[in-house]
Amino acid sequence: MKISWFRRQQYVQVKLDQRGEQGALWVKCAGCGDLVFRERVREKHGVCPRCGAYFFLTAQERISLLVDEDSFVDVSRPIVAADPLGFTDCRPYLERLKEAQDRTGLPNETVVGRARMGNTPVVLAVTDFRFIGGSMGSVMGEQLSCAMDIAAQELSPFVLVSSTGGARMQEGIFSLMQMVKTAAARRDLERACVPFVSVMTYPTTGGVFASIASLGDVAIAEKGALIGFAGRRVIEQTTGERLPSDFQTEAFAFDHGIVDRVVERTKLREELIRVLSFFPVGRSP
Amino acid sequence: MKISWFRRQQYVQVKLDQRGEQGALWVKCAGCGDLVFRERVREKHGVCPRCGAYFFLTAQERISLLVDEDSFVDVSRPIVAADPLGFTDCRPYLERLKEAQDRTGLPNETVVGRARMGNTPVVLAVTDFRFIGGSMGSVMGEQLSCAMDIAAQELSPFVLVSSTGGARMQEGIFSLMQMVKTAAARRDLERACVPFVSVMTYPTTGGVFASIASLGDVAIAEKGALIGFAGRRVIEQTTGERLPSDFQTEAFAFDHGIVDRVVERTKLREELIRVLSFFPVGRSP
Amino acid sequence: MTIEDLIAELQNKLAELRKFARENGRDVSAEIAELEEKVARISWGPRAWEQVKLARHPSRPTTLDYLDLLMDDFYELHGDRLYGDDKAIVGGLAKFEGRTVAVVGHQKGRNPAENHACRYGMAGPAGYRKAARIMGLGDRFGLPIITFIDTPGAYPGIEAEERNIGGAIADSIYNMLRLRTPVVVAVIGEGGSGGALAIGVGDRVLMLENAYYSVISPEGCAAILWGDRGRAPEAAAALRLTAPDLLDLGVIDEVVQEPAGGAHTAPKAAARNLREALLRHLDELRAVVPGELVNQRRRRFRGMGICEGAVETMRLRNGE
Amino acid sequence: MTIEDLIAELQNKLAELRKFARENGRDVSAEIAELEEKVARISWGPRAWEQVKLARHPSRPTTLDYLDLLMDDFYELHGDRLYGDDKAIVGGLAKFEGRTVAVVGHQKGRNPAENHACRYGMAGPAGYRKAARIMGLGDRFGLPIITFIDTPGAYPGIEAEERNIGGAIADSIYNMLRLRTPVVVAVIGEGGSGGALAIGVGDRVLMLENAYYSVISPEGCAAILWGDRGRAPEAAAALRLTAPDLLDLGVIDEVVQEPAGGAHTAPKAAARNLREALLRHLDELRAVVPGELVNQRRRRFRGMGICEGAVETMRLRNGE
Ligand SMILES: [Zn+2]
Ligand SMILES: [Zn+2]
Repeated sequence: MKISWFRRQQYVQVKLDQRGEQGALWVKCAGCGDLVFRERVREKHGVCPRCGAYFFLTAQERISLLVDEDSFVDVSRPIVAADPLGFTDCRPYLERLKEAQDRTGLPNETVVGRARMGNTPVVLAVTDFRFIGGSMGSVMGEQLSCAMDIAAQELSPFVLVSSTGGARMQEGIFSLMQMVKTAAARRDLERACVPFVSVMTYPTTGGVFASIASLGDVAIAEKGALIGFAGRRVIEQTTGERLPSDFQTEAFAFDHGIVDRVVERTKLREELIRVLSFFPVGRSP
Repeated sequence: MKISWFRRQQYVQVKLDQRGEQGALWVKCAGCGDLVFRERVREKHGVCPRCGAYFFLTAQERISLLVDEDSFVDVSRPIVAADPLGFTDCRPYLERLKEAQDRTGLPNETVVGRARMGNTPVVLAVTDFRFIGGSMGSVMGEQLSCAMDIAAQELSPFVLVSSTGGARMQEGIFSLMQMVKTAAARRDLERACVPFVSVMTYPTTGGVFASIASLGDVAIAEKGALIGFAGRRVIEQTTGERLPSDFQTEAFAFDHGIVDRVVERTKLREELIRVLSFFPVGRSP
Repeated sequence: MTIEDLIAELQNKLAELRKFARENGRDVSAEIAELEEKVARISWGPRAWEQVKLARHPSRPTTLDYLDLLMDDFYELHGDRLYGDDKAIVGGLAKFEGRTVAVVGHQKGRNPAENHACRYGMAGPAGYRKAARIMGLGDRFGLPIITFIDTPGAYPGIEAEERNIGGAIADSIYNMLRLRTPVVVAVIGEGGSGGALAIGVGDRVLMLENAYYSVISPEGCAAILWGDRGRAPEAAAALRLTAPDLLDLGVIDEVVQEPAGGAHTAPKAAARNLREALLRHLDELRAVVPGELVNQRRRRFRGMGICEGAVETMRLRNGE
Repeated sequence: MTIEDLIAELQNKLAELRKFARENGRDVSAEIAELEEKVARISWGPRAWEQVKLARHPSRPTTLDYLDLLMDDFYELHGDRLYGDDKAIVGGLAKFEGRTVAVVGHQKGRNPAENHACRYGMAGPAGYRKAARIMGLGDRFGLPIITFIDTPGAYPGIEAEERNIGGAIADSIYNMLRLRTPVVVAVIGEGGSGGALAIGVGDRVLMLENAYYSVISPEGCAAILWGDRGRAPEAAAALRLTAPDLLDLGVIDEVVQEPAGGAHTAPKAAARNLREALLRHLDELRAVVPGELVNQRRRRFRGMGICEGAVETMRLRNGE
């Protein structure tokens, strides 16, 4: 056990890159089509001040939406994606990684940390969709597993907020195996009797949905979430079926018993504080 | 623990009453409408020699269909139904019981015994539909539970062949409670690592279907079985739905994943011998 | 002739008989006893039937009403993770007297729209599978479990059969026999058949005074045995389905008093009584170690049933 | 231009370059090395792609074929007890070398009618739930479990999503991590994505020589990353999805040889090799106590993944 890593603490290493796509003063809302002032959107945690549509949140924005002020301590392991297959399509994987790191200011797509929510200590893991679609490779598998280990060891509830397109296909079979790896870590969490709340946002799909995100004690869908396993296009092409208009929406997931609750973004923090208040953490039955 | 009961053994107490409904030489087949010679039907284990339709089997006929010759030892407990509610509708319950006993020659609807199937020792329980619809009251609950106790203790597989309309409503709440009682005995069977094969015949419905009959390690439907919880009439009246033609048939149960296999009556014995051959009885994992 | 008329007529006859005996000095005690028993039997019908009607009263507090009144907070969980969310069963985590409990109950709805959405508490497979999931969650975290029974029965429908409602009920019963935490069941309204029992496998079973609990609805029983749904009052009496009956029969542990006129006339008073009873039983059960709880629960239900022995009359209770 | 043409052209260029160097005494070793690497990379494409095509060969033995060849008896079990029976997954009890095992595998069908009924092995929720049920049965009776992987992936359809295919796969994975009996997995044909992995959590993972196992189909990968499904051969090579690749990457334990030309040319020979390997691994696993099996399996998969450390390069295997 590399306990040493668990002890490592440093303040938020998530840096919001102000250049590039994040730089413009105004941003166009996909909901109402209006140009809205970016700063206003940010203040409102990525909710359009005109129409209420949700913008993507960065990992940092998601964290600051959820945790008690200044309570977040990044405990992500100091690892970045390797290129175990030497994968190249039109561009080498390592180049894509570098580009994603530069664009997001993040070393990888997963941020995990200790935090407090309504003064309850939690271990929080967040994935950032901007980083290669928030896809799960060896790094995400390792970060989430270590996060669950910390939660199990410290008897702190584990909260996962997913925003992911699924597997990091550039890591091939290793990407697939993270589905089992995270499930194995979740097993230890269960044995430690520590609660796990899975929050699914836009999008929670593919391999992450078909593994760790579906294994929560409680499953919460953010309003506007996309939740499902297979992609719409694949389904249409394979089956020729016409998809219903609410297909794979959060309402679809709720109606089909896949999630416990649907929550608006602005109420998500209160929701998590509330649900965590019910769990007698660390009590071993 | 009334271990003494478990040791009690006596040869088949099932007597086939030759008078009354069983007396006639000829019997009308519901399948082809022909009058067929009763003795021929009996020889063929209740299969119409003309059209292959199934007649009801008595408990004795069912047993002799399934077990190695002369291997059946009745271990039913020497109990008969009480009338705990003092129940009377158009006729007192006790009168109905007496009539059923006289007509069937059975003390109650359930016969349990030790037997061999293809030389494998088993505990076999059979319900007789002629006896007040093979309905489950305190006696059936007790007989089945004791049968499972014997199976658990002797590490013999348990085979239940159901033919029942459900609850014995004249015993009111006690009848309902047999659903839990039998499930509790089944739990002990599971803990002893003893296999349980549930055979559903025409009909396996109501409270028996919604408890012990659904809790087998393997579920086999006899061809022509009726399998379901609610009665057709109740469903039609409550919902106004038109029932599909195969509703609650054995094919319906198979298609909906409710039973593992559908087996013809004449092949049922071989089927049971075969499935039992797979289980390493009494091995505790 | 209504049952009330019949009773009045019988009582007139009784009075005449007594008068005749007094005036003529004849011993008619046998005839009088017979008539009195008949009156008692028949008049129990309306009383049991009154209870059934009270148990079904449209304003009677539902599971959600009691959760409102009993719990400091109720966090509802939804879905069976398999196909759907059945509104005829509600469940989740709740705070009861400072402790978290897992709760599950049938929900009938509190107005016509809700009634429709909840199918009057007639749950399907998705409901029972959600119930098992929530009880499993409670079990994993060592939370006591409280269930509220209030259903005419499981929903009889094509889809319910397609989704194996029988197996869902059996699995729910089997699941409850495995739970390692205390389980207290409260029958708050209708306790209809297997659909009720599916969430009724408790270490303690309480019943509100005007609730009923029965293997079959009085109407269903009357239709089958009397050939006439209209004889439901007589069936209700014969089934011995009232709370005092069931206490007498040893199937439930306690009758929780309701305010005069029924729980719907003063829901808070009813909830107060229920709270006291739940708390008392949970306190008692907290002292029992998990493994022993499972054994006791199994033995409790193993012991239920009354048979006539060839050699003896057995009253099977508490695991013999 | 086909890949074969491209390779021929590159090899011509290489020959010219070498001739040029020889004749002119110039050092072009850097250029030659670059070209050689390019040829190697590109020609791996067709080789990997050949494997994928072999893995998909319409005559390739299916799970039921292997069960016929390997098992003395196979007793098929059906149904998920929830809603249906998915023919894309078969399973049941079988006799293997004198012992009972529980088996589960994807089934593609052996003729067009079966292919259709089995959806070419693309299983839905009912299939994975049946699989979990059968593995649970094996576990209860201490039976070793053998699974056969042969699917292009889980079925992508509306009904599959309605029935929570994602949750079904997750639950199947989670269930396999809990099994206390030995689990040996054999990838016999296509190992397509999560739909394959759902029954792939074994103590040992074997692969037939011409099977493939991948996070995504080569076509899907090519469509997304190259923007052209036609580039599937290149994607196949890049994904490193062949049995030798995966052995090299440490994700599988053994490559089971196939007869020359592929398993379909001599199914009995393929089955003989598979039998020998299964038997050997099951024998090894029989020595491990149940609790330790669970721990080892958990550690095996906990250790899978390769990252680049800020301080060190970690090759995570066998639980660090
Ligand atoms: Zn907007
Ligand atoms: Zn006929």
